[in-house]
Amino acid sequence: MSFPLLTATAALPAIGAIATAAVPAARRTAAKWLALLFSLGTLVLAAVVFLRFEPGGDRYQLTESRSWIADFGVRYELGVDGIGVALLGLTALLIPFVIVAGWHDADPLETKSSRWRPTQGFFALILMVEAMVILSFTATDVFLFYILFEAMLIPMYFLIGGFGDRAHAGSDENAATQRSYAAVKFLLYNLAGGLIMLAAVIGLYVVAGSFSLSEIAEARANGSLEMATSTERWLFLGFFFAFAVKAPLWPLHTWLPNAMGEATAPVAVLITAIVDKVGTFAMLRFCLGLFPEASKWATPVVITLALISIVYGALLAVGQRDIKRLIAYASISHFGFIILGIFAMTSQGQSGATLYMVNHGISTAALLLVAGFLITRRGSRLIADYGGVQKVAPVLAGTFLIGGLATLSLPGLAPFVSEFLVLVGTFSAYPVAGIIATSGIVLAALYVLVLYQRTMTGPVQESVRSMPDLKARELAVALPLIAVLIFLGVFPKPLTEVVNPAVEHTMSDVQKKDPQPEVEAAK
Amino acid sequence: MNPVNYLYLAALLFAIGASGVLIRRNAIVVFMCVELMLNACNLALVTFSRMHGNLDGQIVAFFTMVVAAAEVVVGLAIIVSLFRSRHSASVDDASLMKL
Amino acid sequence: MENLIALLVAAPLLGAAVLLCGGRRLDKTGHWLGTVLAGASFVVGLILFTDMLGKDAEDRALHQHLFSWIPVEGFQADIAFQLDQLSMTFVLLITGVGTLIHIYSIGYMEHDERRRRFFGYLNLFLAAMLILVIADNYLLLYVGWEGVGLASFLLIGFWQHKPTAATAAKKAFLVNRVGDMGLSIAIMLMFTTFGTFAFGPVLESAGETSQGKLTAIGLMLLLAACGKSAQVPLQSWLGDAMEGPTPVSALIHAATMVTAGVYLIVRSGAIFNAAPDAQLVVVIVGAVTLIFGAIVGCAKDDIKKALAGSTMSQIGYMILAAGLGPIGYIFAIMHLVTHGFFKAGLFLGAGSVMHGMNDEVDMRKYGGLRKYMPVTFVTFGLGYLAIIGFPGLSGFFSKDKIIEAAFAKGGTEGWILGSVALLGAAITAFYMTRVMLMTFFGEKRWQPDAEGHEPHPHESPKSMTIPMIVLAFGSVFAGGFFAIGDRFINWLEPVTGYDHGHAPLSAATVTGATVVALVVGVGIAWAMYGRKPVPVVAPRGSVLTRAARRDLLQDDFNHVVLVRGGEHLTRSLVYVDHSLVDGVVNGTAASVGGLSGRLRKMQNGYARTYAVSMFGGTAVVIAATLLMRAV
Amino acid sequence: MNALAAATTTSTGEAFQFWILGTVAVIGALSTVLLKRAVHSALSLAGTMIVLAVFYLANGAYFLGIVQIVVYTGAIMMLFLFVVMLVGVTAADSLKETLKGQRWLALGCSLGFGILLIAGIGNASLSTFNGLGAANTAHGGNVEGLANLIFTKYVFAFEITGALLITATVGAMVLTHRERTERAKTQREMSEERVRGKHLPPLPAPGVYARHNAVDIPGLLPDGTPSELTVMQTLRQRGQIRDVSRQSLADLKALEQRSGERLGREDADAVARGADPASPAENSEAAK
Repeated sequence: MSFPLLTATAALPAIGAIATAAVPAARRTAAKWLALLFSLGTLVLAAVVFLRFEPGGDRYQLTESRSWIADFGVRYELGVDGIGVALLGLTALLIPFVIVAGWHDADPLETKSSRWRPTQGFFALILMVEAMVILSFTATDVFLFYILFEAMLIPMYFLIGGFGDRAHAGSDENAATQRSYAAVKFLLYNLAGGLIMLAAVIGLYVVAGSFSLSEIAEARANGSLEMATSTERWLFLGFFFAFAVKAPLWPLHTWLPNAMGEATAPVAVLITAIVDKVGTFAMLRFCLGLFPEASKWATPVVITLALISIVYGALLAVGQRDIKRLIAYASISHFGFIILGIFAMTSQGQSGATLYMVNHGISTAALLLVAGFLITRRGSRLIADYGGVQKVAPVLAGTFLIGGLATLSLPGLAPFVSEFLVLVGTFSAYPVAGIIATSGIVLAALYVLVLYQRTMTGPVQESVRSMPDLKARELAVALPLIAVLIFLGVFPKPLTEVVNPAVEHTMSDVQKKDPQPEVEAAK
Repeated sequence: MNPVNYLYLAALLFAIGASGVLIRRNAIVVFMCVELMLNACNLALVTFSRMHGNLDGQIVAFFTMVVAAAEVVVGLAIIVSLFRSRHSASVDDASLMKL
Repeated sequence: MENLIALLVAAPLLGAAVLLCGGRRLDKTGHWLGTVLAGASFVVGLILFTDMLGKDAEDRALHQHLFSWIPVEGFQADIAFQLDQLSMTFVLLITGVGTLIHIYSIGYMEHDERRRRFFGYLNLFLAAMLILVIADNYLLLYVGWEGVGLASFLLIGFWQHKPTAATAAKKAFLVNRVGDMGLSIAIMLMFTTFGTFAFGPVLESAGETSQGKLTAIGLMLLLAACGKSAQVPLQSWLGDAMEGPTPVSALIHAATMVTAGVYLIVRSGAIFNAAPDAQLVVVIVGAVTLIFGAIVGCAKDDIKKALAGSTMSQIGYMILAAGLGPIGYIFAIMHLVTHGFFKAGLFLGAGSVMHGMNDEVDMRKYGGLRKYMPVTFVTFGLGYLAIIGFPGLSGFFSKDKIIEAAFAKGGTEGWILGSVALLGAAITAFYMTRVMLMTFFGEKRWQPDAEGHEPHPHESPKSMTIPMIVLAFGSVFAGGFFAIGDRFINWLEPVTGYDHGHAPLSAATVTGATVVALVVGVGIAWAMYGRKPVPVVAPRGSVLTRAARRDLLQDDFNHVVLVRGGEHLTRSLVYVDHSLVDGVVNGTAASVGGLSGRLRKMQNGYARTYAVSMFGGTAVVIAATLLMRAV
Repeated sequence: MNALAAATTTSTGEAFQFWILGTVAVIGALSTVLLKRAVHSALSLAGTMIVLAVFYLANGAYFLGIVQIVVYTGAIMMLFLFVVMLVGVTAADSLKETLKGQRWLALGCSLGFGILLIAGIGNASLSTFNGLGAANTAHGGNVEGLANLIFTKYVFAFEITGALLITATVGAMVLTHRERTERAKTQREMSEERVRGKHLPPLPAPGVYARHNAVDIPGLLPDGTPSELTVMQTLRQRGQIRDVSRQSLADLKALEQRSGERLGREDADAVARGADPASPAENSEAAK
């Protein structure tokens, strides 16, 4: 067996988490650098995975397989397809930025308390989440995936509940109450989803006698496994529910604004840009891969819900008074697009949805992290507390604007490519849905520009008059993200190359073909 | 006589030990009952070993003994320190599990 | 030669990148860099143009394929350029007028501390606009389309500390987005119909699909054009856009960007030709906007807003012409080019006036400026004569052709359209004369500004006057140059096609009617504003005037229906989200909490109780196992 | 004996031994659970364990049988006894149940569990057995056979057991170790403290003013209440103070009752019930 590259990629941040947690209390800075180092190491390994992955090769590559719980046929099976590679890369790319952006978020409030340990914990938890997310993107065993899907909640719970946003309108006590409310809500929602999924996982084992994706696919292909229609539908619903909570899809979305509002900006990025992607990723891999017939059966409902998410999320974003909650609702709208693309079941839709996951991760990270810098400066999350920042901190305003423009899918920036693909893919299969979803681009412009106008332009407010511009550390977060956004917007080929074959596999899973154009135009 | 009778005896002893754990309040006696349960298991293991005709059962019984020994050491230490601080060896006194 | 095409875009793009990322170091030299790069792009355009002239009319089009942009199964989008005569016309207009306005801005923005950024934005605009016109497929065109929208957003809101400017910028972007939605739906329709959205295949096979599809595509393209070109019903942003610096209004909101809609319709001619219903809607929109803009232009006292109304109206002419099909395409473009010259010149003149009058925009506070700003007066005057269609000047040739073409449409339609166009010409003459009279003639009505400074009107510096002079030359001679010997028709015909139509009236009759309309318009204006003094405070005016001052109440309608309605909708949705969607969840949580409060009493804290339950549980599990075995 | 009999039954001697010793084991187990005093429980348990050791031997597990006696009965049970002494030999449980329904639940569960186990064993087809003769002789004896397994197949587990034992030892030390938080007092300081303290004369001896003179019976103060000072610290900590004040009260009650009976009073019974002499167990609990 060759070198277990995927295990190594996941193990490195896990080791990093332990190492960071073990740093003595007083040496906080060392812990931060250590965490950053490990996350960069993971990025290098992820890059190796990306380079070793051959787009034209097998469906799952770099596979590893070991027996784990032999009695139930549970195996430690890893492998990546193009979709997994793309998301693995996204995760590894974003974590260093999350760490650098959160550099001071877990510092002790009094400068001299030497027994303060949460700093170490904060970074260790982030690395822990990274390890679990990477494993869940690479797991090809349903049970292994389930374990990770659930285990991820634990570090996330502590990150949300333990390290709240210090810029809070109310008193400290009030903040703590809201924070723990948000954390508990996050946990309960996701646990409820997970429980239902567990039932479906067990059901799947009873029906299929295996947890391995490849074995089940093989059994389906050679006809030795035949699921009754109703069984397949029930199992599909069990899986889909969990992923829809995670994704989040309307009406299971209400945990996200709370969690993102109360968490620090880097943790909010972790939630929406990385962890939530596991939900959409799993829809593509497990819902469509394991239950193609049921997926087709559920398509009308799912598409309706996705459309509601798109419009509803955008409208609510317009109505928010809190910067981070606004971005949270915008994300709900974007997740609607992703799910729409997945369930449109066209090549363009699914490629677009995969790219959307990556691009949304990067663009939201850029916007949210810069918003976090802004919030830290002023100490308030309310839009009304800002005004005229552009005048005093032009670079901050500029990066914020670019993040916002990426969020509204301006051509030339990465999200445009994916959003357009999703729209085209949807339109070619379901024209009406495509048109409704297109209205999302107008609403996106509305909430982004209203946010920008109210915070950045107009007369300079007294409270922001002495606001400093971005510092070197913050620029080191914002600029590379923007560079990636522009690069992927102009030249997304490296990603599409990897994703396309995987999408073809998924399309053959669900046995769907793209609708043919009416006129075969001369090429 | 069939050696299976040893198993019946082991089951009986186990049940008696279990009821002792549940009924008695003195921590030391509770501990003794736990030992009784472990010994019942050991008897079953030894009997299995004989029935199967290999020594694996005895090995497991041996390990059980070692673990039991370790458990007793730690357990008794806990009882002693508990007694020191609370002046009681009753398991009911440590009802802190309630919120 | 093909390889030069990318250079057209690259030069201003590089300028934008350097200027926007360069930081304070470039404050001193940045504007020169921006201007030189814009000029470089113009030079490249000229080289390509001379090369093109040297070839046969049929194979003048150049293609450059840079790289595959979004390669996805069954979907191919490339970064590829196509430079044919139509694109070439635009390239020269954009880079030429763009360079002039860069030069003008050096003087105009001299005292602005963020001048470097301004030039960065201008260069960004040039790059985006060039992508728009030389793209070889609709998706890349869409990139430029939104790119110019972004540049326009940034430039309108350039003085961001003014809340009005920021609001206007946002409004422009939003309204444009509605149009963009149309464009993206059109592209999606093309994709599902033709399987591609490159110009070549789509336009070649346009006739092979159903009329309904084509009409849908055409209407969606028209929606896009309405947004970008400020046509009814998406015209409301253009007036507000005048909050931007004047060079921006000249370049973006008069000469180039707002004409992108015309380009789109002419470019998609093959689709519209096959969809007469869509064409009919296009001419209706054009005609309505033509009158709408003209009426608004009559009522505005703000010089820039009056000119904005005029722009709207003139683009209405172009859209009208474009909607006429092959009869009008070429004249639409011709009017576009001449309009680019004279309207840019007029705006620059207006900027020059404001520059001398402490940034005062109210024409009622001007008056008698001809003596103080002779160069501005002359260039503005020439632009004025051109736009009203004074015989011999640019506007005369292009507008006259459009009116002719409108009549040539034939039937009742032709008569109605022709009459509307004639009426428009009369109103144009009226409101432009009004602007001219109020600004340069009559007695001084100057007022001190808010800080109490008396205005001291003076001629602007050379960097500003030279571009105005160049544009004035264009306003005077371009039309004649194009029209004489059908030069322009021969130039564009290979791309757009040309059709004479069946004119019910002779060309001379139409020309005569146009001149009469012109004289009537000028005469009325003279009677109202030339013979008697202009009041400093605007009179209340008729209902129509008051409505026109408020953009014919379109903004009020938007406010009441869209803004208010939207606010109510979002507010109620926020409430629903909080109390209904979240309420269900919280309610469940509360009932579970209540239940567990009861169950909690079972947890008495005694280890032995827990042990019993554990033991009982074990027993149950074993029982279950045994039972399963037994069964 | 034919082959089938060899595979299904054992020798009569073993059967005899089983029935006799089995009974003893069950009785020992029951008395472990049922006897009040921990010491008695411990001793009954030791008995049961010895019986089990014999059973091990009978089952061919010679090594384990010996280990059972040496380690369990010898070491572990001694440890138990030691702790019992530390905690208090006389500390006896009251068998009165305080948790509602606990006893019935516990008995029900145990019975059910036992029945289930026995039913399970009875259901399993365990009628034949192989015997250990071959296994024990394969490596030259039971001990050698075990050693062979422990150091090959189970060597990992064995190593980990070692780690476990060490951890347990350290754990026990940590748990019982008491940190001395202040400097030990010198003899001089103690004497000074003594002189300056409240009790200049020696502490009163227990039982002096009481009706008993046992060490665990506190002296009574003039008002009849017991003085804990008179009992040594160790006993106080264990809570093994016998409160004679109540006993004397009880005696008084008894006296009254007797005189009441003699005088033929009506409420004599009620008085007698209320003044039931408290059991020693309750005494100790009350003292805590």
